[in-house]
Amino acid sequence: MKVLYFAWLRERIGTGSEEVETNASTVAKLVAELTSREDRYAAAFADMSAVRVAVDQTMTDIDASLTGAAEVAFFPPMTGG
Amino acid sequence: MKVLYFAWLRERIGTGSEEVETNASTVAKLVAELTSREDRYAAAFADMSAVRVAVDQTMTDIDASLTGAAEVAFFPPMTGG
Amino acid sequence: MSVSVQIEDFDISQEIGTLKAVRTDIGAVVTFTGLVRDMGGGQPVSAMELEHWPGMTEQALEEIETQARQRWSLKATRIVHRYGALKPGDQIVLVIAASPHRGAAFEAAEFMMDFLKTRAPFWKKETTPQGARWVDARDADDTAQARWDQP
Amino acid sequence: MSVSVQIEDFDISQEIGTLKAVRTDIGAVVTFTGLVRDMGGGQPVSAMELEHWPGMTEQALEEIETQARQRWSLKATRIVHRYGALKPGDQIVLVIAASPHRGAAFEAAEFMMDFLKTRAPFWKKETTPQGARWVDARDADDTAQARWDQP
Repeated sequence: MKVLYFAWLRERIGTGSEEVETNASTVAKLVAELTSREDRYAAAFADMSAVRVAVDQTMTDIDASLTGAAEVAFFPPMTGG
Repeated sequence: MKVLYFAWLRERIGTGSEEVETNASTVAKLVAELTSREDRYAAAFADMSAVRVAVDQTMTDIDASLTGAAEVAFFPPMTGG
Repeated sequence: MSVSVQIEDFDISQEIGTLKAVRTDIGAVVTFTGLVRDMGGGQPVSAMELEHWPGMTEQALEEIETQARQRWSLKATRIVHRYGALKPGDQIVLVIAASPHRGAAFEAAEFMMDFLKTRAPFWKKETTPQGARWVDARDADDTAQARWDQP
Repeated sequence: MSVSVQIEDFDISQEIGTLKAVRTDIGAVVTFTGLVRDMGGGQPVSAMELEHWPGMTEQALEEIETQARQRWSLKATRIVHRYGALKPGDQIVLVIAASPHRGAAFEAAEFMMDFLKTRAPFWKKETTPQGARWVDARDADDTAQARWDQP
């Protein structure tokens, strides 16, 4: 599974993109798995109300399924324009 | 009294600006006076609903007084922009 | 805050550049540019002549700018209106509103255009295959202007 | 109809020129330009870094443009968004909407900006005397976007 991080999530985790070996069936389970692995993930995912999620480049939420998904992205609310 | 004409009023009357000797006390009386003088004024003022008036550069209406006024302007509704 | 009534064309980037040259507190710049269309009243238009009232026109545009600046928090405004002989595709008018935030800039630019359509002493004459004709004022422009009177 | 996501600056006159080069049926052109402000969250801002999601960003901007063209009768649209290192006064974003009439051009430009604020994957980091900080999304932007959902 390819996992992307943007803005302060990227900074806290220390990378913008990584391959993650996981069998997590939902985004929430992936977050829990990463959080338990290392402190830097725990720091990034401490307040999930400030985190937005896209699965295969479609905006979704934390309960989204990862079945068949190739890419998950985590980022704060967008501030374009 | 200086009288100004714009757009099709100017074209029908044949000038954009002229000095008019008049004792008319209102715009309506000035229009009546000019209309009786020559056909070109009658042609220009035939439909007063299509004519706008300014006295001393302030938009007003046909019943406005000319007492103390130096300039009257006649023009169709504005089409700027 | 300034207005120009001129025969010459204008350059939008240059006009914005002048407004923001002396300041960095502007977050939002909205411009409206009016162009001569190739159709008018269902007829092809080959040329347009714009008549105005020298002296009075500048005064009317300044009054519109002043009203906009009283209603919204603006950092800069600009109105440029051309007169004389124009052809399809030519620029006629430019309105610029600059503000810290975009809402005020959009509203002020639209306000200035709506007032300009009905309050600035310009008259358009279009040349069509049937000859030249004066453009009628549009009721829609009166309606657009009147909505700003609502509380 | 086109979008660009680029490091380079843009020129508004040139962008409008490209849109109207091939046609004379445009009567109204509205542009919105977003600039880097020298203040953010009550702090002086000396620099801004704009991060984006390459590939996804273009797709999001095209989707916004497509929605605008479905809602209004537009002759041309354009979105340019920069990323990378910027400083106060620099141009960030340009939105252009061109239509035969001004109402559609104003609404479409504002619509595109409102959606861009909340739907385009960009993140701003400002440098202030207290260090660098990521700019928070504004609730006002969600509200501005949501109003287009109303019937």
